[in-house]
Formats: sequence, structure tokens, C-alpha cells
Amino acid sequence: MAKLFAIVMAVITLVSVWIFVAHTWWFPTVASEHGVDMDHQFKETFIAAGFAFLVSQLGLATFVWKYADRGDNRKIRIFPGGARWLIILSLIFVGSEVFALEFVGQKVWSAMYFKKAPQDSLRVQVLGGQFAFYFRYPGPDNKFAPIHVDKIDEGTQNYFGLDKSSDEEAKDDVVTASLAVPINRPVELLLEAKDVGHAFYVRELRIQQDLVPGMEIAVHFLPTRLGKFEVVCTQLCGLGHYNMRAYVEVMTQENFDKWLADQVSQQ
Amino acid sequence: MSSQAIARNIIFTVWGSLLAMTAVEVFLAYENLALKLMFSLLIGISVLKASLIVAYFMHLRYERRGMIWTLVPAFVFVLIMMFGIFPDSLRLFHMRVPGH
Amino acid sequence: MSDGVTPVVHHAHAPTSFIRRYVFSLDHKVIGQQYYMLALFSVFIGMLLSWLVRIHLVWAKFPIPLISHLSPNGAPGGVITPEYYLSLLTLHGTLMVFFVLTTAPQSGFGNYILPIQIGAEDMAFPTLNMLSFWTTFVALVVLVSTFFVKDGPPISGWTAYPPLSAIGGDAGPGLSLGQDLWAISIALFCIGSLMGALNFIVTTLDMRCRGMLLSRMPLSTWGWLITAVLALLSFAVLFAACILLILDRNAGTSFFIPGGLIVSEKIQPHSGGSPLLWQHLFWFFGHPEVYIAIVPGWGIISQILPVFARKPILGYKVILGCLGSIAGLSFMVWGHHMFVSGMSPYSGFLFSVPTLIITLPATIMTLLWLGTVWGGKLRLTTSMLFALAFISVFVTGGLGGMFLAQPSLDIYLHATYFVVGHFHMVMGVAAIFAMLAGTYFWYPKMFGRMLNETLGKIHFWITFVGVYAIFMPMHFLGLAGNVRRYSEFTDDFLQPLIPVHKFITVCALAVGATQFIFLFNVFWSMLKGEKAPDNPWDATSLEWSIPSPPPFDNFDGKHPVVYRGPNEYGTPSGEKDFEMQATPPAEIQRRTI
Amino acid sequence: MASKEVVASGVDASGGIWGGGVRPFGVPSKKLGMWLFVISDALTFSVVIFAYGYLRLAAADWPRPFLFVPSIVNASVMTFVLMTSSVTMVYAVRSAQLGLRKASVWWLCATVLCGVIFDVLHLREWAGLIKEGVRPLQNPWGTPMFGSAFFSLTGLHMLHVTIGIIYLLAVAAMFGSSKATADDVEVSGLYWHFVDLVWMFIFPLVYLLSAHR
Repeated sequence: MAKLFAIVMAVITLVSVWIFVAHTWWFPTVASEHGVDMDHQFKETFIAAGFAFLVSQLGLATFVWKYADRGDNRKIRIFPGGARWLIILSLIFVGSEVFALEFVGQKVWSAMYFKKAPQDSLRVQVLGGQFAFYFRYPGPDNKFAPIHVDKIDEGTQNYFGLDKSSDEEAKDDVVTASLAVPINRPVELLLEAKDVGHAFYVRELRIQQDLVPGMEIAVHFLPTRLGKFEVVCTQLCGLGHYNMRAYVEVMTQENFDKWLADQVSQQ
Repeated sequence: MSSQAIARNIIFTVWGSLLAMTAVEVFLAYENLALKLMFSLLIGISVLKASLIVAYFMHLRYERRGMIWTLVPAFVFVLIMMFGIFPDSLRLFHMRVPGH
Repeated sequence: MSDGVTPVVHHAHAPTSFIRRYVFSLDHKVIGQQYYMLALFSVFIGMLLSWLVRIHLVWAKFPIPLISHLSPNGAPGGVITPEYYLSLLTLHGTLMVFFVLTTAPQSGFGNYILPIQIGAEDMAFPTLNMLSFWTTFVALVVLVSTFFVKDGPPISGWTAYPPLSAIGGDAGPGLSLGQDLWAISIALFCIGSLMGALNFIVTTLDMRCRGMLLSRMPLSTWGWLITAVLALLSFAVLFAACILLILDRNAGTSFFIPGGLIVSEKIQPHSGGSPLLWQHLFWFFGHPEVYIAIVPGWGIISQILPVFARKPILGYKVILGCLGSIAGLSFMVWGHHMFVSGMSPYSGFLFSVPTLIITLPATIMTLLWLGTVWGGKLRLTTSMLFALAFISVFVTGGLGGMFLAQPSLDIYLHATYFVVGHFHMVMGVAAIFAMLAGTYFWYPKMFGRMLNETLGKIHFWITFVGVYAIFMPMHFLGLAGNVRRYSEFTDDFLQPLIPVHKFITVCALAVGATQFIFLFNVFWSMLKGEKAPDNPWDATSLEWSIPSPPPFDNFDGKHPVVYRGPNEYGTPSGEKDFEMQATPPAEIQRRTI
Repeated sequence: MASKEVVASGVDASGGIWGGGVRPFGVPSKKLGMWLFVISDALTFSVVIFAYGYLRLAAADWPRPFLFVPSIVNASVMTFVLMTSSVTMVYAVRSAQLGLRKASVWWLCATVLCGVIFDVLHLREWAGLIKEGVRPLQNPWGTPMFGSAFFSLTGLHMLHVTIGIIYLLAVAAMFGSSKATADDVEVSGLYWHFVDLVWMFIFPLVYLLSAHR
């Protein structure tokens, strides 16, 4: 029984570690600037956690193998030095971990949330609703017209409740069903929700942020890889949650200008 | 110990000071103070009143020290932790959706 | 005094009527068994729900027999609809977290064992004890009744985030009456748990027998005491939050609902509230709740390991310190559930510091358990196997926390299957393993008969390997960016991951099926199991010094006296290698001469 | 080493062994239980108060509608009544402990009377506000949330007072017919003082901070 337990544990441990090391199922390739740092942070954490995982699991397996009662009159042995060494050990391990992960590893967090978006960044407003995302570009005046809740109407496709008759800023606002951004230009998203909580999650861009009703939350990133990525909702928002999806396409500047142009023509 | 009866003069001293502090609170409410200052003064006085009630009316002052040191810190600790929700509410005002 | 017991004047007798004795009983042992059975019922319902959930995930169109009768419009022809999937998900979470993880280890074992372990005749407030059980029972009935109301249970998940949970029927099916019942059920559950917690604390402090110093209490008792303190402080918060939610839904207040919402084309009347407020209040309870689920487990494991390793637990006082400090820290870290919720990023940073610091006491405890196993003479009973497996899964799950505790990484991992794998491993499986270890350990005392070890071993091996096969892959899914709470994986990105989900589902079905072996074992052994001796495991604590099952007033009208701590193992005096807490020194001298 | 412990603890057992029971705090279990209840109930109240603060801080124009006459005066009178009820309660406990059963019952009744007066004044005020058009989600003055916060907080407190009235009546009846002990009176006193204590925070936070100037 003891040997079986030890072997099973060892197998479980090694298989798990192997799958991690072999990257059998792994992150999609990063497509944003801060994402690179994030992946680096992941790597460091994997090394620390993997080490602890191997040591503790294999240690347990060995102890069970070695110290199972085989009916002999072997005396028990108290761990040399009692608890003291183990406490010191964990102090060292955890102390270094907390320092490394907490105070060194917060680069990404601070870069994304403590720093404001650069001045020249492209501002896009994102509105989440059951069960779709809508995007609004401010147009030449770079101003978003105010949202008139009473004017929001799916039927006339006035998703943002714009009042083009009276609001000047509203006239040049461009509303789209999918997001397109030029590569290597910082983007600032202003996230809002119109009914319940949603979330804006793009794996390749390594961004995730809840859309909270009644709040306008800003996130910013710098896309560094061309491609079309999925935007999915990660905050349970009702029966269509699993189907709430949009796409973000990172384009070259000229493609982006073309794209924006014929979005304007469709308004 | 807990079963000893509390003296008359203490009861009325506490009662009087509670009333007095209430009067002070009402008076403060009509002074022209910044909301922050007013709030902290009012809360300060209320905490004082509460601790008087706990200490004398609820008799905690005469209980075994061990009991005080078990009950009060746990409560106060949790209460202090709860203040962790406020950084948000201060942000909420500035993050409200324009037009809503 | 040398015989270690003093006679008392009155000698209580069990009530004779069936109702008073087995239904509305005041006896902590019966109430403990009632709680245990309630949890057993809930855990199997919850497990069946998880089966439906897993099956729907990978074979969405597969018609499941009988379910169409349970909910004709939720699962027409047995094919589960996306919204009914969410209902099942919500009920699974609520049942498991509240009615299993909170009741079984604390109220179940705690009620039965704690008074005996401290040498008391009963809890401090038997009537309150009965009330707390029946309140919990009503809460369970109310929750399960959501299956039978129009358009079924709520679809807002066990965290019930507003506005989804607060604006009612407009937001989706199950959010009208179902959500109300959910809130009422949880409020009732809070009341029940508060009464129980209060009772536990008073009992542990006031009812201890002669010689049972705090420093001599078994670690399981300590676990239950600390958990009771956590429950007393945290359920009060959830209770208030539930009241506010109920008011928002029915009294027209607006604590959690901001203005200007348009749900299904209707402008909602509410304004002025904040969804974040609920998240704060819920998780302020929610994180201590995690420890309410696992701290009794830690206590039980720290109690069981030395028994079967035949040596004292390493660092009794240190483990105590760890339990205490984790209990304290658990009130400082709730924000790590809300990193990307729109909470102030600075608080997010601050919350992650104590979160990572929790690793310290957790690591120390794990190492102490390993140190206890080291150099012992392990008796690998089923109970011990589950205890050892507990250490393994606890470490595995805990290490996942190292990732989620960092806001930088949580940005990517939040709301993915990595989180699901993490908390199922560390809070679900670990706590369940502690319960199972406790069951195999205390069953002889609770029911007077031994559980069948062979069935137990089969149950253990499949379960142990199975949980790794289920929850380890979930971590990989999370890394690959697989979002949780999706009823179907319709988007292209997730297609390559579906084989993994199939594998998980198959394992889940297998492991679930294995649990029926356990269920059979429990009920079969009640009737047919071999009679249990007073002390089948050569354990030291008080419950093993009395007959199994114990007499009505536990110590048969005598008052036990405790002479030493619970960890006197591997101290050969005469033929025995352990000393019971209640063995008087005189007798030891007689034996050793 | 472990065997030494056996001897040591054996010695300890014959020497510094304690008698079990209510040693740690030297209070009856019921009293300790009530204290624990008070703590958790205090947390429940704090949560509602915190929610009120949270939303008020986030609100644009929180109304300050309470005129000195009648609102503030009325609230001050209510405060006075509640404090006085605390004093009568203290007397009830005191005479119970001194074995003056009859006096204690009378003092309890006096306390109940104060509680009733408090409730009546409170309900009168509610009625007045409702007539002025205050509802959970609307009021003539400003942020709609005002009504929600006001009614929830004061309502929760009023509920506690009402429960307290029933509780004290029961205790009075049982103590009068000597089914209850002086300890029970003291325990009920703890609850009543706690209700008073909560009002000490509701009065300034809900009324004074919304006083019209």
C-alpha cells in the first residue's frame, strides 16, 4: 500500500510537471507590449511554484514509502530540531517569493493601471450589453457625445443613445460592431455597461477588465502583433453569456484608415 | 465580579455625560465646519458614548480582562478592515458615466 | 480522584419519544449526525448537478433522461438549455459551498465530536443547537425548492453579482422568484450558522472538563473553535448583504443598482447604487468562508496524522499560531477576488500583499505535517490515506494561489478555468478529503460500527487519482485562456480544447460514480459493519475513552479528568505506545513498574 | 523527550489543574453567548451603516432635509428616551441582582414603556416623511438613494427595538414568576443597551449629518 501510494503520487507529480514543461496546452502568442512582461512574470512564478510542487509532493511520496509501519519494532524518530528549521525554511522561501512576486512582479499591473494612457493614444469607447459589445470612435473632433439613455434603441441601431440632431459631437462619432486598432499605437478603451456586469477579455492582448454598470473604466495597451483576436465576455451576464463575443483586429495604419473610412460611410 | 451591583452615582454620572455629549453633537451639527471635520467629531463623540455604555451599562468594565481582550479587538479589527471598501466609493463619483 | 472520574448527582436519560429523540433532538450527537446527513444529501445533489453541467459542456445536445421531468422548459426533452445550465451551475456552487463545505466539517463533526473531546455532556445551548440545525434545514429546503418554481433556479452564479441578481425578471430566467428564494435561503443559512458559531465558542470556552486546559485541546477542537470565530464575524456581514439584496429586489431600494440601466429595452427605475458594493460585502464574507471550509479540515488532519503516524504532531503550538494568523489574515484579503472588477487598482495592489503572505503559515503547516509523517510508523488505513492525500491536494491547489494572488497575472487568469481548478483543488477537494478522512476516522465512534476498509480503499484510490485527472487539466485550460461559466464553447478559439473537456467529463463521471461506493459503505456498515471497539485506532483524545457509540450523556454521568495533551504517541510505557488524555498518572506508574 | 512530558503533565495534573467549567471569563454561558451575539449583530449593523456611507460618498447631491423643528428635536427626544430606558434597564438588573424581584419587574416595565414611546415617535416621523413624499427611491430634495438608506437603517433599528420590547416583556413575566434568574435579566439588559448603543451612531450619522441649515 505504501509503495503503491508513493508511486502513484510520483507519477501524478511528474506527469503534471511534464505537461507544464512541454507546453501541451499553453498561452496564445502575446500581441501586446505589457503582455511580454506578463509572460515573463508567469515564467518566474512557474519556476517557483514548480520547485515547491516537486519538492513537497515527492517528499511526501518518499516519506510514505520509507516510514510505513511494517510490523517491525522500529522506534519513531522526532524531526531533528523540531519545528524550528522548518519555520526558518518557509520564512526564507516565502519571504523571497513575496518579495520577488509582489514587489518586483507588479510592473505589469502598475504599467496598466497606475500609469495614464499616453496623450497620442487612440480612444475608443466600448459598451457592453446583453449580449453584444459595441464600439464608438470619437471621430475628427476626438470627443464622445454624451449618452442619452432614453435614446438607446437596438431597433434603429442607436446603441449609444446618440442625439445627432442636437449634439455637435455626436455627428462625427463612428459606431461599430467590431474593434479595429492600428499596430504600434497606444489604445485607450473606455469601458461601460448598459444593463448588467460584463467583462472585456482579449487573450492575445493579455487584457481583462470588468464592465461595471454606472462606471466608466479606462484600460490602455499597445498592440504589437497584426492579427484578428477574439473579445469575449468573462463576467456572468445572463443566458447568452457564452455567446457574447466580438473581434478586435490589429491592422497596419493604412488598413486602419481605410477600415475607418468605410465605417464612416456606413453610418 | 460580574454579579456585583453597580453604584447609583456612577449610573447617573454616565447618564448625564451621555446627555451632555448628545447636546454637544446637536450643537456641532449647526456649526459651520467642514464635512470631514464635522464627521470625525461626531463619530469621535459617538464612539465615546458607545464605550461609556459598553463599559458601565453593559458592565464590561467590571468583567474579567481576558473577556475584554477577546471580544473587543476581534470586533474592532473586522470593523477597521471593512474600511477597505471606501477607496472605491471615493472613485465612483469621478467614474460615473457621462450622461447617466 | 485516582480513577480519573468523579460521580455527579443527577444522571440524564435520553428522551423516549421518537420525535424528541431523533427529530427535534437536543442531543449534540444526534444533531451532529443530522448535520452530517444534510451535508451528505447536499453533496450528492451537488455532485449530480456537476455531472449534468459536465455532460452539457461536451455533449450539449445529449438528451439526459428524467431531467426533462424536473424542468420541462429548462431541459426540453432532456436537452439542457444554456440558461438552465447556469441554473444548475448556481445551485451546484451554492449547495457545495454553503450546505456541504460549511456544514459537514464544522457543524457535522464539530457538533458530534467537539463536546466529547473537551469532556462535556453536551453543547452549552442544546436548544439553540437544535434551532440552528432546523434553520439550516429550512434554508436547504428553500434553496432546493427553486428547482420547482416557474423558470427555475437563479442563473447568477453562487456569487450572485448585481445588477444581474438585483433587477429581477427582466435580466433573464430564474431571476424573479428563483433569485428571491436564493437570497432568502442564504439569509436563513446565515442565521443558522451564526447560532451554531456562537454555541461552539461558548461551549469550547465554558464547558471544558477538569484538566482540559486550552493548551491540551486536540487540534481538531482548536480548528472548530477558530472556525466558529470566523463564522461569527463573517456570516454577520453576508446576512446584512442578503437583507440589502432582498430590499433592492422587493422594497424598491437601490443599494447595488446604479442609475440609467436598460435591461431588455426597459429603463430601470433604480439609481444611486453600486454593484461593487455587493462584491465588497460578499467577498468580505467570501474569503473567510474559504477558511470556514478548510480550517476544520486542517484541524481534523492535524488530529488524524499523529494517530496513524504513531508520533506526536510536530509543533502543536506552531500549528495553532498558523491557524490563528490565517484566520486573522482572511479578513484582509477579500479584494483579491476583485482585481479586475473595477476596484481601485491601488487597493488591488495592497490586497495582494497579505494574500501572498498567507502562503507563509500555509507553508509552515504543510512542512510540519510532512515533518510529522517523517520518521513515524505510518498505519495506512483509509482515513490515513485520505489525510496524506489531503496534504498533496492542498499543496497542489495552494500553489495555484501563487499565480492568482498577483494582480499582474490575475488579469489573464481571472474567470478562466485556472481559477476553477484552483479553488476546487484547495477548497473543494481538500476540504472533502478532510471530511472523508474524518468520516473513516470517527465513523466507528459515531455509529458504533467500523466502515468496510476494502470498499474504503477502492473508494480512496479512484477518488485520489480521479480528482487530479479532473482538476489538473482545468489549470491547463485556464492557461490556454478557457473562460469559465460558458455553457457551450461556440467560439473558434476554444474548439481545440474540447477534447480536454471530454476527458474531464469522463473522469468526473467515474469519480462521481465511485462516491456511491462510499455512500453504500456508510449505510451498509451502519447495519452490517463489524462492531467497533472503544478505541479502534489507539488514539488518545477523550472521545476514544468512552464506548462507541457513546451513551446519551457521553460520559455516563461521570466527569472525565484530563492529565495531558492529545499528542502522547510513541511513548512506550508497558505494552502501549500511547497515553490517553484521561489516563491518571498513577495507573501509568503501576503499568511501567 | 515525550515520555518526560507524560511525567511533567502528570505532575501538572496533581498540581495546577483547573476545575473546568466557566473558568476563562468567569461569566455564565448565557452572558458570554449574548456578548457574542451582540458582536455579530453589531457587525450586521455596521455593514448597513458602511453601505450608507459608501453610497453617500459616491452620490452627487445627498439631501440635508431635516429641519431643526420637528426632525432634529424629535430625534433628540428619541435619543433621550432611549438613554433613559438604558438607565431604567440598569436599575432593573441592579435590583434583580440585589434580589428585589418586584422592583426589578417594575423597572423592566418602565424600560419597555420607553421602548414603546421610542417606536411611536419613530413611526410618527416615518409617517410624516412619507407624507412629504419620501419613498425608498424618491424624495423631494435630491439623490433618490436617501430614502433607501434612511428607511433601511432606521427600520432595521426599529425592528431591534420592537424585538427588544417583546424580549423584555417575556423576561419580566418569567422573572416575576421566578422562572428566570437575575442572570437572565442581566443578559436581556445587554441586548437592550446594545440597541441603545446602535442609536448613538444612527442619530449623528443619519440625522445630524443631514440636518438642514
